[in-house]
Amino acid sequence: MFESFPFVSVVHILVVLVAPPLLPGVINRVKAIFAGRRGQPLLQTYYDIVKLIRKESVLSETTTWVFLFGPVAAVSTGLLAALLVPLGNASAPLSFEGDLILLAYALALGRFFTMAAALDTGSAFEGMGAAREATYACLAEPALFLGLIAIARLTGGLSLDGMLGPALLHGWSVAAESLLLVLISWFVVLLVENCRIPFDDPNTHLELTMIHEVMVLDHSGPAFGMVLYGASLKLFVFSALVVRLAFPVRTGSEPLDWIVVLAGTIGVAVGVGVIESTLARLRLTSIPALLTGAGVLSLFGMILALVH
Amino acid sequence: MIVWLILAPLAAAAIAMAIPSNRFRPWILPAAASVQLALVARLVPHGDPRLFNRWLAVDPLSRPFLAIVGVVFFLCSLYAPSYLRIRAERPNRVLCACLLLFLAAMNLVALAHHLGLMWVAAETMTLVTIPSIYFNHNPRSLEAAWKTLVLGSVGIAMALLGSFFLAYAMLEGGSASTLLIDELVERPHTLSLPWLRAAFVLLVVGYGTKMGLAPMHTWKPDAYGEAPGMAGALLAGGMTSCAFLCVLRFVHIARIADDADYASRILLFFGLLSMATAAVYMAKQKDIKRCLAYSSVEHMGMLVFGLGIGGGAVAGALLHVIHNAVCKTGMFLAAGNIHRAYGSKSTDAVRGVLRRLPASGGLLLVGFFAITGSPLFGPFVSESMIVGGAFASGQLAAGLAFLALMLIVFLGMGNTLIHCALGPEPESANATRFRDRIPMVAPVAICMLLTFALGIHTPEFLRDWIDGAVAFLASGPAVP
Amino acid sequence: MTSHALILTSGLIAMASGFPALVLPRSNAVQALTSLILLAGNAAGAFAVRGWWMEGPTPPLAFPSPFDGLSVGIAIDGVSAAFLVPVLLVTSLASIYGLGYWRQSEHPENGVRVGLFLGLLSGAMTVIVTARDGLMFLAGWETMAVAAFFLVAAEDHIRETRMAAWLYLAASHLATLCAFGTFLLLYAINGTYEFVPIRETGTAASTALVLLALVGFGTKAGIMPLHVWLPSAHAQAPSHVSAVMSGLLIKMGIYGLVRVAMLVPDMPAEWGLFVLAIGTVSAILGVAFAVGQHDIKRLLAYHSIENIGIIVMGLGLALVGRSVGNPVWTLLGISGAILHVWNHALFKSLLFLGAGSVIHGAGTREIDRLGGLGKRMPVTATCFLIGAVAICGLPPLNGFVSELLIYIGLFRVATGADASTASVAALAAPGLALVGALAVACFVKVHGIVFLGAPRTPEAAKAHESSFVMLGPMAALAACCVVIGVVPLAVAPILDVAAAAFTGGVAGPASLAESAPLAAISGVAGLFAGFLAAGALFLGVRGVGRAPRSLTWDCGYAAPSARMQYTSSSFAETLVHLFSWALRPETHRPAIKALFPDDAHFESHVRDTVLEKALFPLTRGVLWLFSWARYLQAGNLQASLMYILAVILFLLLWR
Amino acid sequence: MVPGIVDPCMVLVLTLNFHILGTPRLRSLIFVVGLHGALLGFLYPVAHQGFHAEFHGGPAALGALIRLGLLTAAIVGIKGLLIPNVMHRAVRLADIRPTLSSVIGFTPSVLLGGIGTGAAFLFASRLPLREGHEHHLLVPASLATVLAGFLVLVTRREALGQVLGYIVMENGIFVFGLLLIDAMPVLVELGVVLDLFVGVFVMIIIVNHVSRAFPEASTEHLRTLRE
Repeated sequence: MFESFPFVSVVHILVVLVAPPLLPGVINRVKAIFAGRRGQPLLQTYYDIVKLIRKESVLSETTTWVFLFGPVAAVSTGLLAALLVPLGNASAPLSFEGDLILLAYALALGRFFTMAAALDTGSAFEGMGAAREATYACLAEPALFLGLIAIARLTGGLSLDGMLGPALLHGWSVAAESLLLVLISWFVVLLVENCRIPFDDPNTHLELTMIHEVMVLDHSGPAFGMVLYGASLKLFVFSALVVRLAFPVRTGSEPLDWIVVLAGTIGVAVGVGVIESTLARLRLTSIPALLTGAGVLSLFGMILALVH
Repeated sequence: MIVWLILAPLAAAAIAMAIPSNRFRPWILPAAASVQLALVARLVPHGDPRLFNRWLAVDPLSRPFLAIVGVVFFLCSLYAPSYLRIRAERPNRVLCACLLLFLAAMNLVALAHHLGLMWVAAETMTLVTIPSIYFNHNPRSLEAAWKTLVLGSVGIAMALLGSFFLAYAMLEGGSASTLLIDELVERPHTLSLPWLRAAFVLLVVGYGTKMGLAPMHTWKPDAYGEAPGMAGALLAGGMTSCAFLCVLRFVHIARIADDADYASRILLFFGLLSMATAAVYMAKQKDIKRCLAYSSVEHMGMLVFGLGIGGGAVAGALLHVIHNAVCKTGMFLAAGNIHRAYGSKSTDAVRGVLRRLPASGGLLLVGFFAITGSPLFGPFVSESMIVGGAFASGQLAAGLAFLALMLIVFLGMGNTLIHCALGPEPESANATRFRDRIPMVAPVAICMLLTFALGIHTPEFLRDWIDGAVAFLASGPAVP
Repeated sequence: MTSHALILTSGLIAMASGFPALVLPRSNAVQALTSLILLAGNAAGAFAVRGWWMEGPTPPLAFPSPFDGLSVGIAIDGVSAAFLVPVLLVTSLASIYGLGYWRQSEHPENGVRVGLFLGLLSGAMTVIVTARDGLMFLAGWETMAVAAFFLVAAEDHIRETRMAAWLYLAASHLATLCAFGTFLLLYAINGTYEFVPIRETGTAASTALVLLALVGFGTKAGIMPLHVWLPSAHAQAPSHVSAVMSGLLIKMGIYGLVRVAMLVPDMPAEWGLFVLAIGTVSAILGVAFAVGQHDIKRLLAYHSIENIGIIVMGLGLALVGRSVGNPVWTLLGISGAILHVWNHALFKSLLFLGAGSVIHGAGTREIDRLGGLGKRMPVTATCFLIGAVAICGLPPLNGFVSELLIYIGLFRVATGADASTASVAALAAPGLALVGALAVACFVKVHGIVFLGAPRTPEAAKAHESSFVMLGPMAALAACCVVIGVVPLAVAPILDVAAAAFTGGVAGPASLAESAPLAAISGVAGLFAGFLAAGALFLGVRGVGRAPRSLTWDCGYAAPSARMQYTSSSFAETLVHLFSWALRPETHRPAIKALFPDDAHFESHVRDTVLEKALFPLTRGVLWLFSWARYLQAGNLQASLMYILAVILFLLLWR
Repeated sequence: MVPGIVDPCMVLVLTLNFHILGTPRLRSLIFVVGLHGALLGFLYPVAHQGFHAEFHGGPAALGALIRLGLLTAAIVGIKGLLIPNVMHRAVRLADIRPTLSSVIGFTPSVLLGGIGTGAAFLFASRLPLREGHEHHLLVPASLATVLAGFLVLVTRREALGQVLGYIVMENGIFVFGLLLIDAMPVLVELGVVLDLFVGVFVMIIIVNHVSRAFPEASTEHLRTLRE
């Protein structure tokens, strides 16, 4: 019954629309457990978004339309990216040769406008956040692409469907070490792209040290709600990518495949939560070194894939 | 008939000596030049039977050179009256007479069909240029005249010794000794190789001194720098070309004697050395005219380089004689105008030429682009034939070296000229009231137009001349 | 009139466009006439291209050459047409823009000169891309080079401009001589200057030919480390000239490379990989240098180096594909390269025109002295934003399409080739990703600091929007960026034809529409537009646009001043630091000695490393060596005589 | 076939070379250079074998005899008398210092001249010479004289000294010309002499100017035009 394309797509779209805000809740719950607290409800992010949408907003005097375009672009690109990543057994709603590049560039577009919106306020802090976001993205991007090349080389596919599908299973069987390196690297990329510890502490109270949170300081009301939603979408996309890379197995039962992927993303969120609870934030100056390390891991992974 | 090419300027020189008015005397120059042009137009296309026991003749090799001498002298003579009008403070009797004698001597070099006569003419050419270099009668021009005279005379002495060696090579080779070109070409000769080679070295050094090949070039920047722009133009356009004709004659003989490879080696050596020397001394050159002088050294190097390469490059070298002469003449005249307008030829004072002298400055820039080998201009055509000849004959390294040296020369020359041309005018006190005026810009413009026209299209007759000259250079007695 | 004759006429009209103004009185009307003639010429060119498209290949137009028995020719082929389109479009728009930006009444000294040489430059480029032989090509090439020199030197009363113009000219002559050498070698090998492929490769002559072409055309194109002339020339030229130079002139270098690649069909694959590698390096370093700039035009100039690098990557990919006989790689590479030529011509001209508008309105090129211009110059800001998004290669604009083609090609090589070939592509693709991310950083910086936030200086606060003649061309270019980005299939046919011309019909590649997801891009763009509209509608419904206004939140400090905003230098600081091994940033720190220091001053610059650390020292060294040679000619007659003696003795003894 | 008197004369020429190289006194130098020229002028008819043939040939040779005599007189007159006289006048009128100076000193000049002469002999011995020329001193003496003239040109600081060096060099070339008298048409010979005359004459005019512009007439002053 999942064979018919539109239905799968509808499921995919529904999952993409609904599931993402769950992940921050999971992370926070894990952190609370580690801290010995009860913590927020799992669905706190949903409540926050709903509340924000109903609130009035205040805008800075310096801003222009670009400021409001930032959240819109972030959500739109996040949705676009989410439609490109295969989740269940069937292909993603949007799938074509080279869609992996669209994925990366769509997210970059979202980043572009998020940063532009930050600069639109004229605040030194938000500018600082934008600068950091831009800088770390420069280091994360090659790591992502090196991984993509390794996977493409092992699977021979040029669309995410092909690359993260059963062919990858074969890849794991012949070059597991390569894919393992890529997996680690991508997990680091996930952390930095979503501004998690050790790169950024979403809960910090000092604007000077923030990255993502400081960029959205001036947003309020519905726009801020979109920002939160966009951020969770991005986390969801990366989690799904990592899950599909780590677990390309097909169970044969299609509902089970969906459950596996969703459970996997929650598992990733748990992992992020564990890391946030056990690691400290890095000094800003040593972040590039860690990211470069991730890039080198991916590079090794790619070289292994090449010589294989 | 062709003897008039020599007699007419001599007569004009006599008249110039006789005319008392400093103001009207210079007009004898354009008159003589017109006669020259008419004679050239009349004689050159047909050639003329040998005269005086075949000592004088218009042969395929001399045709382009007679034409160059005519054109260059004509353009300079157009410039001369206005120039001398400005320089009314200096008597010009000797200058006018000497320029006309110079014309006669250049014609004689081109016409001489006897190596000894050619040598005499070349020596005369040196001597009569001295007064024009000394025209300004100041210590600097005196120094320049002295150096030119001594170096020129030493060079010409070496050429004489070389001619003797050549004659001895014939004696030693057992053939009847002759310096008549016709006999050399017609009859087979066996020449003694060591003497021939020594002769060739001495002759190239000797006439190369007149051409201004490095390392015999040292007189050139001094003379060109201190002489009036017009005289510099005549030296660079006329005399050096005639000296190249002399070298051509000996290369012809070396080919006849079947020793072309040795000659090529010597010529390539001088060619590349001259270009390199020019490149070195043009860097950071602060004097416009000296810069042009080194450019002349460079182009003389190109000529012998092309000759040394052989093949299609020879035609290129012959064509380049014409292109270089025309373009260089215009540049020297333009530089003369700039010198007049700024009272200086140093880049320290000469700034913003395009603002003060838009026509002269612009034309000088055109000349600069042309002479450095920009496509669209004559020199490009000939240079491409030279380098193309080098590549076609497999001399890849020589061709690439040629291109590299062209680049360095461009950088050096451009650094001097471009920075003079651009920028605001200086507020120096020594600015003169001279500005562009039609009689002194028109000859420059004609030169540049000719250069441009020659770059777009090589006229049929010129092509014939070059082909004829190349064929003549390849001609010789049948090998027994 | 055949289309070949028409295109030549078009070039000649363009070249002649500035000459009437030389004799007419100097006025804005005459300047408009100059533009009008240029437009007429370009319109003729457009008709010629259209005619060629309709009638298909016809024999070239031939003329006698200045050389013996040779003829030179003009013709349009697929590659020519692909380069002609941007040439005709961008020169026209730049000329119109110039009417507002460089008004004769505001620039009485050089208005005519700029018009004259802009026309020459335009016509010369038309000639270059349609020349069918080395001589015609070189004629156009030199006209272009010299015209551009005078354009760069338009404001020659400024010292920096003179230096920039001279540096440009020097580099340009290197390029000309190399091109000269290339075609002479072609002549030596083929016996003709006509563009006939060389059949034997691997000889010294053919190797030299390719190397000379790479250096010469690479210099013109501005491939790192041959780019030294590019930043200062682009910065000092009038902005519409910069637009033409960056958009078109440097592409002539690319055209030369493509043409020479077509002349040497049997290149080994290693050369293609080499080209791919230098393209990647050029792209990465170009954008890295761009990040560190705080002069908006210098910054854009370094982005030209980056984009040229991307184009060269595409070319390298095509060469690899051609060598190994894979038509799809070839197709993706060459069409990616050519489409990026178009795209770069469009968005980079747009950005330079935008920068010109900023300079015109606010009077400075220093990014850090601007700010908040988006409110006072909304159209300029929007157009610039479109250009910025496009140049970063972000969807749904045109830059994404060409980069996508190259990416897919690289991924195909990385997945399909043997390990050694694949490794180059496998490093190039992440390199391109790095370039993209850096470009995003850089253009967020430029757009954010210049147009967003609050004005940093009174001049910026008083900036005015430009006139319609300046905004119109920008809007047109922005529209082109959007159209190509959203409907790439529209340009696929001409890219197919260009690719077929590139391969010379050998193993004619499949069509681009089949080899790349061009239709999908349109679909995605539509979807994305829907998302954006929905989001905007949502915010609109919620009345966010009419929300009350307040101060920017600044951590409780309620008196933010415009000077407290982040600057471009601070924005780029970390990235500059990361690339300091190449950028060698220069900082001037205040020396703080007392407890309460006086006013302090801090500056940082990213100068051109190749120029400052390699070329200038090299030049100084060479000049130092040359200065020793001056002792040989210290005016001493005896010494001169000795040289004569020495050379005679040397030659007599030299066997 | 070269008459026997030529070789002793060549020895004399070589000796004079050394004197020219070694003397700092201007007057003596002018005199010796004149002597040098005159000596060669006298050798001219001696070396002219063609003339001997014609002379024994009969009365038709009378014209040739007159021509030869005039030419000899011209050479001797110009080189031996006119040029020294003009130079002496120049020295007197321009008040030129009566001693010369050398860049490298006079003893090294002579030494170098000696080395040069040796080299000339060596070089000449390796050149193929025509039958009858092998054992004669003409070729080495010519080369040695050219070298000596060059040495004077290169080492003397004073302008007049350089003029004299130039004349010596020309004389050396003339010596070589003696080998070729038969082969060379008279016109060229005349050209040699005339050019020598005109060249030196112009040089002397310039020297006069130089000495007026720069006292001492030393070329050390002529060094403003330089790189």
